Amino acid sequence: MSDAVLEVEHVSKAFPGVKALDDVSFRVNRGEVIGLIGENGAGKSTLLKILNGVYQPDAGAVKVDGRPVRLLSPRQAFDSGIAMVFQEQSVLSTLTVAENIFLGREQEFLRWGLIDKRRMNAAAAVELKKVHLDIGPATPCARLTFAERQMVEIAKALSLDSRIASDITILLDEPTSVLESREVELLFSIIRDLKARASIVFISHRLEEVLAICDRIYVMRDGKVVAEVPAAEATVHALHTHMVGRQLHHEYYREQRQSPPGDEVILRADGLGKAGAFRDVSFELRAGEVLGIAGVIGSGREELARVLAGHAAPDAGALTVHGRPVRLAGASDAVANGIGLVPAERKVEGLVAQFSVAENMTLSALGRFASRGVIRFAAERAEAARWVERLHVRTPSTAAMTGGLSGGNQQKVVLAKWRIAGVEVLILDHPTRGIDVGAKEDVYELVRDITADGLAVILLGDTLDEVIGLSSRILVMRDGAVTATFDAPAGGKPEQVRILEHMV
Amino acid sequence: MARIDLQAWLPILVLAALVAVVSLYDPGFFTIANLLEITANTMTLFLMAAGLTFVIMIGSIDLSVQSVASMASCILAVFLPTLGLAAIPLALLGGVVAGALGALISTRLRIPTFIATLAISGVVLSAGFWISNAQSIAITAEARDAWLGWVTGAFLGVPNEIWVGLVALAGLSALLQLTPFGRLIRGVGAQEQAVIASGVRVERVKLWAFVISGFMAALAGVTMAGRLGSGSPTLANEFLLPAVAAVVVGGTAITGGVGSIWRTFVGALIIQVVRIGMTFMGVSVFVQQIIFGILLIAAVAATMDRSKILVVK
Amino acid sequence: MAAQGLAGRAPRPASAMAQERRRAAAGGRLIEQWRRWAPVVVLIGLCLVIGAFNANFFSTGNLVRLLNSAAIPVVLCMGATFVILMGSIDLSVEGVVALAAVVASLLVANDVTAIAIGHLAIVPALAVGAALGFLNGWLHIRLKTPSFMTTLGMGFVGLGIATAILGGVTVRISDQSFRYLSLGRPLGVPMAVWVAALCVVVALVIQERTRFGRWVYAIGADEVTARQAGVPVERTRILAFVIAGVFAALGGVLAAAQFGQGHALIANGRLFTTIAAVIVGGTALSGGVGSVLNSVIGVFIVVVLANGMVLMGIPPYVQQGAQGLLIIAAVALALDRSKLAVVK
Amino acid sequence: MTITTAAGGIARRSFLKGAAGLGAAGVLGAPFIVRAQDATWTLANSMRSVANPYHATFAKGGEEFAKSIGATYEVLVTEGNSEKGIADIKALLQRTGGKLILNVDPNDSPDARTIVEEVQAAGGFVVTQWNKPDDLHPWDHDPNYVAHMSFDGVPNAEAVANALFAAFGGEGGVVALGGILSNVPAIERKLGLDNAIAATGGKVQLLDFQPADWNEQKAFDITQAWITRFGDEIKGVFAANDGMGLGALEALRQNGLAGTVPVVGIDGIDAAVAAIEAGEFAGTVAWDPFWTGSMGLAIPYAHATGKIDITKEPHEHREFYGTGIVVTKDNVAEYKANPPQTDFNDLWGKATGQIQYRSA
Repeated sequence: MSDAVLEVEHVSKAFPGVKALDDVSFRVNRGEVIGLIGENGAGKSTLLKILNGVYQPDAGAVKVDGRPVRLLSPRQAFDSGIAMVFQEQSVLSTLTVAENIFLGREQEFLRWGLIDKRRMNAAAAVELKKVHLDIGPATPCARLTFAERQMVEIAKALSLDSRIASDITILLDEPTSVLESREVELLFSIIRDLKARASIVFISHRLEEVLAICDRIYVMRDGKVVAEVPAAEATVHALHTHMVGRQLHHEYYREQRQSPPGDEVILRADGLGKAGAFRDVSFELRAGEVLGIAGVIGSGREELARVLAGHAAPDAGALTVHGRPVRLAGASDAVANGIGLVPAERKVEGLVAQFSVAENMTLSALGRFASRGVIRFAAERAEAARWVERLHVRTPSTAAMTGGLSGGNQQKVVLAKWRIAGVEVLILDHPTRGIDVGAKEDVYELVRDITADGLAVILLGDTLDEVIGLSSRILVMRDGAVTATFDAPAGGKPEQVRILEHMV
Repeated sequence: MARIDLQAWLPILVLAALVAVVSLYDPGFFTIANLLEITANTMTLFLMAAGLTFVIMIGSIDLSVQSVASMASCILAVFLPTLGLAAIPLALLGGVVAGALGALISTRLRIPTFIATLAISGVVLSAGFWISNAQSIAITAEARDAWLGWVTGAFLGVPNEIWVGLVALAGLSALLQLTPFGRLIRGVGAQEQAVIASGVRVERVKLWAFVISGFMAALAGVTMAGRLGSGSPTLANEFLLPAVAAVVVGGTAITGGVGSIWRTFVGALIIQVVRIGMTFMGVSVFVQQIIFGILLIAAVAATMDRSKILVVK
Repeated sequence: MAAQGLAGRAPRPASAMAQERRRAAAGGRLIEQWRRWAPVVVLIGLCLVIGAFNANFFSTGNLVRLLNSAAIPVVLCMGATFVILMGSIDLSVEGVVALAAVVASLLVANDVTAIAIGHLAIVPALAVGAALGFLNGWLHIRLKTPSFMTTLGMGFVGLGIATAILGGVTVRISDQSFRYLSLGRPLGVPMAVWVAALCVVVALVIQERTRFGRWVYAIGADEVTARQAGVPVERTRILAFVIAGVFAALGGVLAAAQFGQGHALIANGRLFTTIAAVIVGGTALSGGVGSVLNSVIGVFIVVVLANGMVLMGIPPYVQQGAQGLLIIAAVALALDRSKLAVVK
Repeated sequence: MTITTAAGGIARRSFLKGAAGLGAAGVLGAPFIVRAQDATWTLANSMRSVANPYHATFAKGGEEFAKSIGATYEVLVTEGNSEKGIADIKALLQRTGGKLILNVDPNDSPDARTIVEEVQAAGGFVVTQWNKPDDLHPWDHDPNYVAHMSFDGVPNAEAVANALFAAFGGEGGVVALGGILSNVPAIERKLGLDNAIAATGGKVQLLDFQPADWNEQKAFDITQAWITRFGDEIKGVFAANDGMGLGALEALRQNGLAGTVPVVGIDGIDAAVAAIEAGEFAGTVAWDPFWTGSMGLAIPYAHATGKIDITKEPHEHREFYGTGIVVTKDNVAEYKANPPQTDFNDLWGKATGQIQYRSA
């Protein structure tokens, strides 16, 4: 009987307009540590969601110990031996370590309907020993550091060991992104001695760590598994080339329309810093320029974007707009100084789903569309119509509910909002996330239109390729520090590989 | 504009059904005189609920409206003899201050509005007792006719209270539908983070919502004092929960975002027709509260717009 | 352009970011620690102020009397806490207390009905509480109506049924053994206080030692994660309202025993004091944070204040305002505001 | 279940006819709907709520009188909300086309003016109880405003206060529980107590006065605090109504003082009378709500049917005090033996003098 613990066979999954997974197959044998790498948008997160029972595959099957299993919920996946350790923690801080480990599975410790805390803590202690976490099982998780919480989640996975028949596979999603090197060493030593108990799938951007810990590595790109490489023979460079595949042609990113930056500095940052997120970030942003920021989770670029948009306050450094120093106490200050944020979560911070297209577009400049206290609806409709036409927004009318539009069109409404508000600096936080491939090109076209109109753009690209393609200058960040700066003029774009070296 | 679906017309259908049921039982109910009478009696409840609509539409709640109305009636009764007409704006100012206090405590100290306004209602109640020296103060007939005619009189055969209610309905609806403030109220209720991220000073929107709620509660108090010819620190007792019910039964979601003033106007009439209807139909006094409770839950279930709410707490 | 091989590089130096994060977390824990004790500090502060004004505030007699006044509110708060911990709210407490008091007083020896089943009467009274509680939870889940409105409606229904059963008459209880529930003084402490203490213990066991108790915290913290871990969210929600109903009914029984009579207005004014006590005790209205012990502290803050204001001779109509200001102060101190992105 | 079916459900006659839809209520609750033989006049009593014993007996009195003459009788409740009280009365006037005889205990004194004006406009007849503005008089609204019945809170409170002082030997401190501060009866009864205390020439002092808003739970908590504050200085407890008195009594009982520290209340509800028999209450004032409930309808009915012409009656028949019977342990046995009888025809038998107005 093959000792494959977990198999994914010809799994495909499509969403409207995008094929997230295209005939993916891979195997995890007992006691093996498998690496799974790939750029953002390569399909890794969709695959994990299928293994975790959040999504169901359109085709193909998932097998545990050779038997096909139907995974309809995270709990079903867990009970079948597939344990997920999330990027953004699923440990509940209001409960203790032991309670988190056995959440939803407390029957085992019931005596006359009451939880026998002593037995549960003892059982939890057994699991904690396996991960060398010398923390009392009764400690409330609110007091644990990120790394300690991660260990609790791994312990939770290991608690399946003696409790279910099938073997256990633990999926670690970006486990080391916010760990100190000492904590990474600890995690690796634990993974090594877990081999006897469970097999591991290690998903990470940190290629040298993947090489250091994994037995075999699958590389994914554009929803397909493009390579399966034994770790012994692999090098970081080889992995990079697999990950990158052909460089998308210049036309895709409208490179020819990349205008040289103007000479007037709109926004300057000097030694910007925020405890626990990033420090000593400096740059100048000129009109018509696209400043790309490359970095993986934990690099601090998301927190930087929030500070620049006024959503969070920096601890150190200064920001100047047109030479005037500014302090952004809130989003309203940023907008007043001409800085707008196109957020990663459109539906939460981007727009109001119940508002019409016109109402969303004028939200940031409502004052201009009212005279003597009453909204000038005609003027508002006209302005909205102008931008719907200019940005090719596919909507039945400017009165249509924004919630009903596709992701791409909603993004265009957000962009129109800031253009109407007359901002000079636009911060694009993963602007093409959750947008189908066709609409992505529209967004790239818009970025070019924006810079052509003299605005400056700060881009947190979804993929490295996108950052390179769109940006005129690229800041590379890792662990909260700017590790390199590259010029990326049209026709002189830097190699992805050279940026990756400073990024991961 | 948004397509008119059953959801939007439901409150009016419910009201019509209730009026039909009561009229079937007693035709005397369905006369112009009586319908005017009932509408006039509903206006004080509507005025308070109309102000409350703004607060509920941003997903908050104002538990101080009852005490504010009573305090306003005391201010009116105490100062009418000396200040004359100026007593009315003074009473309304009292409501504005109470509303602003509730908003500031909630936004500055970041305390949920349920608790902030519960505390403010205690403070306002004390103020009412202090101003009225803990007793009800009569408003002389002359003072009533001189300055409160707009409440007690009639015009074109219609009691003035209805005109006051209609003016409030028109004014507040215009404020909600036509002004930037009204749009922001809907925005904050539907998706507050997006409105904040768009650069809007949301604290200011909330402050104005509570100021309007305080103002309207005080106006309700002044109208009540005009009708009853006196002010008292407990004049508006038992008004808070019916006012909240009127807003929600009208179809404004308790979780915010969806709603309008005319819905509250219909909601207030529904509450009144249910309560008065039961008297008309001779429903035993003992059963009225049971029916009122059941109808409240049924009306909320019927008028709720569930498409928006993922987790109902 | 040969890329230098990365494999050989030593793992990254200890990054400054992780250390800063660790320090920030430690600082956060200190504030978190202090916030948990804020209600106790407020209570002690209050006692000291009142004690300074009137020394016999600290007399054993007064402490027993405080316990006695706090007994019924504590029982009501035990139930209300579980509902608020889940982020919901129960406004039906006055209706349930009234109905349970009326049912209990009609079933013990009384001057209206011939029935007299003594202490057994407590069981049907609690059953009534459980039934109304179940309706609260079930309707809230099935109709997807907010708990605010569902329980508000159910409160009216409870009051209505209590009024209807009695038809306006007040039931006077003549069964002295039933009244022992309030009048008895084992070890010099009123029976109602022992019952309330038992309720606290039971609530604590439910909160700490039962699956339901832990699931309430899980749902209050993050309902989606709880559901994914296999927590039966709907069943837990309904059970929380049932438990709140039972505790409220027990409060009704104690009220009937205390006043030796049952009528529909017996719980008048208890709703907002119960919720204020739970919140002042430190349990967050948004759920996930707090415990039944916090609520006990909250009740004593409210009761001690009311008692103290009489002791200090504060003029009657200032008392309402003073209670309002204290609520604001206590909640402002206890509330953990860091994680509240949006305060509604 | 949408709202419309619920409303439709109500229309089913059977559900309405039964006074209370609930089986249990049918057994215990007196169905207050009496269908008419004499169809001309509808009789109605309006009061705060039917959940307290005083008002329940008031409603019962009205019902018995209506039965005696076979007229339709209904009960209206304000639930403490002035607006609702007035709106219900207007609705009933509308429904009966003005053919309404109303016996109303207004929620608050200002309500009386609006109610009288409405009844007069509709051509009905009204008798007000307890609360009315001082400048509102039946003879100014002849014949519709038939009479105002009240009980002089001041002398009755004074009398029962004296009964309290007598119970503890006339020397020492007393504490007093008041009704809702702004209610007229509350103000009158406080005045009565103050007069009684003044009359003792300093032998009796008022230790403290706190409002308990007619609520026995508040009375219980306040009394507990008093026991701490004054301890055995308290020689007696004065309560503005029996409900609060009973609350105070239970608080005393918790501290073993029931029976040693006398309590007095006002209203004369059964529980208070029983407490007097048990020696725990020193006294109460029985208003005989059955009498006010029935007489408030009998007098206007007599006028409406032409037996009397109210406009010719002297002022002390238009604004009069009923007889408050001060019940103490001496006369409690006799009071219980023959409870006050009500002769529907003896209209003013128990009237005791015209109402006097003092500057409040």
